[in-house]
Amino acid sequence: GDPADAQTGDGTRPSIIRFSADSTPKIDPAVITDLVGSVCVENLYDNLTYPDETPNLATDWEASPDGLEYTFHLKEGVKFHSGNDLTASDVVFSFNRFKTIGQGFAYLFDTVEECVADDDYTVRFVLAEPLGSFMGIIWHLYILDEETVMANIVDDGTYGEYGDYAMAWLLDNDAGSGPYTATEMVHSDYFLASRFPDWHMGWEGRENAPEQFQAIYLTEPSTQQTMMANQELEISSPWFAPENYEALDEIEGVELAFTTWACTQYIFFNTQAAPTDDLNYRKALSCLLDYESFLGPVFYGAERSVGPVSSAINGHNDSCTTYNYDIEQAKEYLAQSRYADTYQDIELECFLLDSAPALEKMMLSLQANCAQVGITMNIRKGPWLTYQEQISNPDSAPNVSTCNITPSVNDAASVMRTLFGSATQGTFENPTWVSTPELDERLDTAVTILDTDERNAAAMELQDYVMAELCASAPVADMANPYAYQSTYIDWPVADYYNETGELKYYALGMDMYMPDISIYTDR
Amino acid sequence: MDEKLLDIQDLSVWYKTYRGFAEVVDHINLYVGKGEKIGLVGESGCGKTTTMKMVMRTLDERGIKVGEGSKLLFGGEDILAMDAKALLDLRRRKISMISQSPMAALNPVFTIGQQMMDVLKYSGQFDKHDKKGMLDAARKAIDSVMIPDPDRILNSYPHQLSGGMRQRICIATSLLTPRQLLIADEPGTALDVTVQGQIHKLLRRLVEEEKRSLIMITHSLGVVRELVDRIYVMYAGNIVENCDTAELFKNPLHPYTQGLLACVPRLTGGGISAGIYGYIPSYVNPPKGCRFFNRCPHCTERCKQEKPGTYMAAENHAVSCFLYEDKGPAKERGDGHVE
Amino acid sequence: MSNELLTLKNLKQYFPVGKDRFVRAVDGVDLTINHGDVMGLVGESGSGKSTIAYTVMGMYGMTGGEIDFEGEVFTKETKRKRSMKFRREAQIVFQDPGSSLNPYQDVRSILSLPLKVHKVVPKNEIDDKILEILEMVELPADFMYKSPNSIGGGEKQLVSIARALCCNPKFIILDEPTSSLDVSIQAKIINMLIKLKKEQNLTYMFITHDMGVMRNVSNRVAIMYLGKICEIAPTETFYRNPLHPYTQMLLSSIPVVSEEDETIKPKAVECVGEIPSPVNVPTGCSFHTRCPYKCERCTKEDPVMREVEPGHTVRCHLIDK
Amino acid sequence: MLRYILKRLLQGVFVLIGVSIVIFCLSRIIPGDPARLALGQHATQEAVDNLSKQMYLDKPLPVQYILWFRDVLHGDFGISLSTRRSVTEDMKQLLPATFELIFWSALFMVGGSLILGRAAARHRDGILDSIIRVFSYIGIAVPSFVVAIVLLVIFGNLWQVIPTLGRLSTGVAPPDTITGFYVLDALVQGQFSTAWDAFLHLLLPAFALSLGGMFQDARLMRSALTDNMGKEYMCVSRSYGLPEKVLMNRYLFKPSSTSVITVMGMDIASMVGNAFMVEQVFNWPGFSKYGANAMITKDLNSVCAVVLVIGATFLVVNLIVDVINAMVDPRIRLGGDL
Amino acid sequence: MDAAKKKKGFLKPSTRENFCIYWYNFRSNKLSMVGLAIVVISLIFAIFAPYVAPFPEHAGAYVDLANAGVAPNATFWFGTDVTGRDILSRVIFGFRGALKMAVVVLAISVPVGTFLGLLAGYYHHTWVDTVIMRMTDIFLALPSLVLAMTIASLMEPNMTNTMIAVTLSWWPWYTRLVYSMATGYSKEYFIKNAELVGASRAHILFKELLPNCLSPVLTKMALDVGWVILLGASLSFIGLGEQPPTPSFGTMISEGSTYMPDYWWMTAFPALAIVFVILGFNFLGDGIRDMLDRGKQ
Ligand SMILES: Nc1ncnc2c1ncn2[C@@H]1O[C@H](COP(=O)(O)OP(=O)(O)OP(=O)(O)O)[C@@H](O)[C@H]1O
Ligand SMILES: Nc1ncnc2c1ncn2[C@@H]1O[C@H](COP(=O)(O)OP(=O)(O)OP(=O)(O)O)[C@@H](O)[C@H]1O
Ligand SMILES: [Mg+2]
Ligand SMILES: [Mg+2]
Repeated sequence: GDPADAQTGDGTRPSIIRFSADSTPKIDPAVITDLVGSVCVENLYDNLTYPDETPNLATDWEASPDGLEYTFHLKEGVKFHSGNDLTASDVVFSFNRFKTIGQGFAYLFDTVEECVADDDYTVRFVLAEPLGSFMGIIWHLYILDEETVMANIVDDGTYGEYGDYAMAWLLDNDAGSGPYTATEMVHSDYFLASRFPDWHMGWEGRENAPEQFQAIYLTEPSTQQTMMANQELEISSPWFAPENYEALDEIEGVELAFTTWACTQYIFFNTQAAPTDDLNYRKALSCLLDYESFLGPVFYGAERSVGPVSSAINGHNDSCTTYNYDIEQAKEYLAQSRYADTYQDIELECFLLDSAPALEKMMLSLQANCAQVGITMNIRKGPWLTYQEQISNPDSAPNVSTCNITPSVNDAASVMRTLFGSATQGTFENPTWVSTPELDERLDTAVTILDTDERNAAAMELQDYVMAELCASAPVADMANPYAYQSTYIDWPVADYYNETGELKYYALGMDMYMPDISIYTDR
Repeated sequence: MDEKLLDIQDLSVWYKTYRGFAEVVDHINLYVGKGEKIGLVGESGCGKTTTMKMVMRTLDERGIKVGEGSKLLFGGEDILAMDAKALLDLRRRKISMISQSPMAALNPVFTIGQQMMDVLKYSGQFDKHDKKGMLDAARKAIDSVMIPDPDRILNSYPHQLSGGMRQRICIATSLLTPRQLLIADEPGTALDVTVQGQIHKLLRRLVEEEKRSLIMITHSLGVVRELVDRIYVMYAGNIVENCDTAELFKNPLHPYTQGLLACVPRLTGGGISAGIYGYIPSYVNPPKGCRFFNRCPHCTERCKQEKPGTYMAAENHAVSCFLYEDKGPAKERGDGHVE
Repeated sequence: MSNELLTLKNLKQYFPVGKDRFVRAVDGVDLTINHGDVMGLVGESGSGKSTIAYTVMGMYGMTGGEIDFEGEVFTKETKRKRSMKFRREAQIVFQDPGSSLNPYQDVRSILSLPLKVHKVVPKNEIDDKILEILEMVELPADFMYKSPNSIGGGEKQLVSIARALCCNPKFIILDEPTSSLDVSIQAKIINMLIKLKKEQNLTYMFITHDMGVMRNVSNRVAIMYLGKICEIAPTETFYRNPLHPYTQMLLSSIPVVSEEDETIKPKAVECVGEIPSPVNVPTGCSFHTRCPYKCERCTKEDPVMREVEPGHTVRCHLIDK
Repeated sequence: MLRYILKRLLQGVFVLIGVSIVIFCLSRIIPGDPARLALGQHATQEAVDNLSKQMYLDKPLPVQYILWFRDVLHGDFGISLSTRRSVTEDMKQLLPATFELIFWSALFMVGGSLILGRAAARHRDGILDSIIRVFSYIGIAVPSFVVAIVLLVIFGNLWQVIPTLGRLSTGVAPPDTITGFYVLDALVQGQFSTAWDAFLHLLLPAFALSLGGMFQDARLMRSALTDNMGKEYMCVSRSYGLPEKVLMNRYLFKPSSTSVITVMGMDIASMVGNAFMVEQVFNWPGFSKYGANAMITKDLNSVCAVVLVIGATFLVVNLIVDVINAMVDPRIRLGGDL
Repeated sequence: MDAAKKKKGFLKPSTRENFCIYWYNFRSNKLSMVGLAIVVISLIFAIFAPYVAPFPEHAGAYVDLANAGVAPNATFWFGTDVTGRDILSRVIFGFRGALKMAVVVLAISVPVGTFLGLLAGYYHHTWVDTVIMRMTDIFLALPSLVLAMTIASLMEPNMTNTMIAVTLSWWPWYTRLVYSMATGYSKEYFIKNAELVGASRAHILFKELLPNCLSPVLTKMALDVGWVILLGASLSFIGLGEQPPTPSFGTMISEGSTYMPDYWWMTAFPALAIVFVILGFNFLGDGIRDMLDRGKQ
């Protein structure tokens, strides 16, 4: 079981998609939050519906009118990789496991109280309060084979009779029913998966889908460049700097494709620490950002953000208040601020994640512009953990920080609540410490609205409100995910769409590399 | 007069130092007859070891310069002109030298046995595979220098032996194969008097038994008096006096020799003479004239400016000092010897 | 007798090597040095001469016995402590001139250390005092700013002597002060020492292995072998009539330069063997392994010091016969 | 000899315990809740508490250390916060890769420096000597990560004759694990093409890692050789008429090697550090990369384990060096003046 | 005392004369002169960076995206980085950080290490020796890069902490060096003599022992400047070092290396700068060693 098996003896290309991973992927659906993990899990496991709410394991579903119960009818005859049949009890088991472990995306299911198997092929989710975007989150629940999981638990774990819930085992193996099955996990090196012949969707019409895919742990851009050039890598990382993509684009047979996960780059202000605790001061800072200039050199293929919610998200407000680069305006705001007289003496603390070198350009530019109006800004670079630690407390949180956030739900109201609600206060999604009870109330109400249009209207209103009245963060760019890929021998719908339309298409995390959709031509 | 075995003619040696060339041996003439024992006496640093290492050609050729016209004749053959093969032959069969410092003369990481076997192996006296024969020869050599339990010694490393033992091992090694000339460079200086005496006696026995020639290097006049037939006194790279042993002690002529003799403390008491205080001059810029002038009680202006020749002050007694210019004829190069 | 300056009683100095094994460097030494004496201490290398000196000076905590310096008594209990008076009045000149001067100090600071520590002169007169001392040892005044690296061995030893003279001492231990020097320089140093002794009223303990030097400087001689003293005698008597076989061996092995000297050397004994390791001291008389006269008794019983004539004591069974 | 080794080993163990205390304390006194940091901010409090308990974070520091140390003695370094796997498992898998790399680098370094050093000493002040001197300065001054980048660019982009990335080419199956050293394992199992491929992959990273040390040690070897050439025993041995070759290869080489061996040991040990960067550049799936990652992500258990393993490696290398030295030099082996 | 000097008609040989001898010895080695030149240039760069650099503002917060990634040309001799900053200017400013680091690290670790080494060496075979040397062993049980990395990574990553980390991994080397010398010198007679005379401990440690141990320490220090810079660069390369926008060699190389080989100048010039400094200090260190060795003769 290794890539050699996929290699045909006559010198043609192996039917494999190799893509870059920024860490060894975790393939346990209960713990993943990252891109590579999502890609792998999406290909190894099945969910009730796909993220775009098309049927997968569930053939159809209905919600109770009060929005507190959702019932799903499962497809029959679905086989796990182990050969076991998939039934409602597996769904219940998977849900319980997800909630009990409490990591990964489990927090999205906070208000989902329980999952009940009404019969072998019917499951019902019971909610504590209505959740407008329930159908938007249900795809995060992947279904595991109860029997396989329970056969592989370590007994003295922390979950009582469930031992360790097979968490150790599931790091290297899968218990899913998805199109691919885990073949080999070499930690700190690669993860390899192969086609599952009995996949319930069937392989007809997808004969050219890769036999295998491999997530390779790669960090250095130069390494990937070399590998792309040698055709040892099919899809590059989406995290590089623009210069790298330009270099990659020049390699023969390699082209670029852009997608979006609705990821937005924000500049966050700590609204509790001087001087960013002053609204006008924050507005001034918002005016000191030269938004347009970042789009090419910093955020490759990105668009200027309008409001805190990405334009790819349902419920995005296109006419939200925005701030533009305008030094004079900034000076005016400063003059109105509480720090009109003293702002030149106060040093701004800015935190920059060391993992994304391109962001440094943006912060340096802000630093330079600040200097123009007399504000001194100190940049400190640090790793993710330090950042998390600092923002968890309003006293230690930096005045200015920057981070991109990928919504896990395609719903503006939920996104707004994550960005500004007190529940997430002090996390990387909401490091501004701006939440107030009344804001909370408005957000909470918005998410419970069941009707999509009404919910979106409320969300739009909120978007404008936070921009105009709070200005706790400055959304900079709606990011695009650039990929370099081997265009000569793979057909990738993601790329095709971009090449045809020139537009960014939204994909839920992991969906852009859904392997059954990709075709690879071993003879090209 | 018997045949000259080794005849050093007009030898000059310079060391390359970072200050410049140091002329450590300055045009010296010296010979040893067959079966003769001569002594080379002088204070430390006067060039005795350098001269003798030159004879063995074991000085690093890169670090020295040899004066033009220097000749080292061994049995009529010039050592300086020898090729590598001839040199090996010279070292293996004809001359051997006992080092000054027994502590440093043995390779610290090989056993005595290994080192002796190597010498035997390459001496050409034994068949390469005749381990037993070589071992016996090594044992015999150790026996001959009066060390008990040769087998234990052969398996010991140098640091496990005392200084006296090491010195004896050095002697034994240099006598492993028959040689015509033995150069002993201050054997025993590093050792205690009682041991030193034994070593000297041993040496004398070994030389006399096999009718070898000996060059005894030392800074102790007492030692040469007991051991050798003829003495060369060396000072700062020059040979200043040369005569038979008895003559030297009866009638020392050179002011340096006189001074040296005077300051040897006597067992009979009577105090010690004032000595010759001061130091050997620098070799890099040696004095133009006599190298002893700055310590000499008889120093004149001429001594400072002009090098004294070698004068035959008496029969068989050559001195290199202007005081004796009138006593005997100056000798031309090569004739500075007693003949 | 108030004439005694230094008395050693049954002095012992062992050094541990490994477990339960000792180097018996000094093993029960009794010695008396009177005011104005030059006590010569002779012996082969490793016989414990330096160790006696160092123990007296307090460089080691002694293993046993007693040191009495003008009534001040040092024992095992006093460890390495010495009174300031002792430190001022007893000085030592070391064996190796190369290592006894700090190469990174000039002569001036080397000499001023004892002056400062013992406050011999007021601070502002230190330089004058140094010049005075340099003059005493006949070194030119510009030596003051020379570094030990730039002067010869003999001059270094003179500086060491000068340093010992700084505090106007009564007693100086000279540990082979000339053994690493050429004879021509040795003569100068020894003459200097003799002169200084007269001028300054000093008492010496003169350690050497050169019997010739000993003859010319000391008035009493002690011979050491393996940590023990085997013969003590006034110099005259000693050279005229050496009694201990080892002493005879020592004397006979000296290369001499004149016929007169030759006559002094005892002819009867021949040198054999080497001094045994002080870790494994032979039983009985420690010299029996090399002694030409050894008998049964020697291997079993350790002889004691016996006075044969006034001032001449020997440690040998032969004397009993 | 055995006693000597045991004694050194015992000393080493004590040093290691010291290292473990220092590192453990350092790693636990950093601010913040490691469990929360590891699980992210969306994880439930229960999940965080579970992890804290697993890592003994709820206990006072000395107790934490003792419990941790007890586990370590059982071969359990705890759970890695970033890979979520047992650190011991991670290490088992990654160590061979790094050790293989270091092994070959060491081989290159030792072999290269001995050969070059001897050649330089023999042709003292000649062209080769000058070249080695120049390179030794370059070796000192050019950081290994720069060498690595340069090699990667040359062989990865410009002149693709040697593979640059990973341990094996894609499509080549790793040999069954015996020692974890691919070349060795493949050879033992008769898979010569795999062995060759693995060897080719080793070439560049090993070279990058060994380059500096190689030339420096060559220079050291040269100076040790030339120093000892002037020693009295060389002069004496020469005067016995031993041929130059024997003098050079035997009488000069052995005593000269002791000082060089010690430095070589230190150089090999410091390769463990430099491997951190070289592995990164060549995408070598080794333990140093893992360690660097652990440090940056504050993966406490992994950091402690990595540091301890490096310390142990260091000690073992030093021990081996001492043993070799003792074998070469009887004065160390048998005790005595040096 | 001056009177005494005059009376005798001699003067203390001036330190200048000594200096001349040393200088002569130093000068006779060409490489050490090259080293000295490099060091002087580096120092000039470090101290006068704002005046030497063609675009001093590029060392700070400066963005010129229009000029980003420009290859070396007449205006930007070393090209620009992806933010449009002049590499030459940043390299020149890089000397600042590098030398600052070296100076701070050595200024702390050398005195501390030396003092501990002196103590342990003088009190050889006592508990002082044991405690100090076991501590040293622990710190030396890890390669200095690994130790510094560990310490730096556990603390907040910034320049100060990096310096602390490097210092912590640096002092034991001096302790060990001085220790080995001090144990040797403690046996020498001049130390014994000072003890016997009754000099104070401080005098023996600092006036007698210390000067003897100083010259290897000095040599090592000169060589170590290069090593510290290298270690600092390695740490920055991994991401534990100088904060933006302050330029540092390691960060520049690591950033540049992600754009290899297309933007080679972003890596090449900072790398050459490191090589340049390290080479310079190594030449200088070797020169000082030779000089001191010869001075002794
Ligand atoms: N390799 C060398 N390079 C430069 N100078 C040297 C070298 N070897 C010896 N010398 C110098 O040459 C002079 C003579 O040395 P040599 O060893 O021949 O003296 P020696 O008479 O044997 O002295 P000793 O009695 O101390 O053995 C000394 O001043 C010494 O410093
Ligand atoms: N500090 C020490 N530790 C262990 N053994 C020592 C010590 N000092 C001296 N010894 C041993 O004690 C014995 C006597 O040494 P000491 O130095 O007193 O001899 P010595 O008569 O002065 O010899 P030399 O003539 O060589 O100076 C020697 O065997 C020596 O090895
Ligand atoms: Mg000599
Ligand atoms: Mg002594």
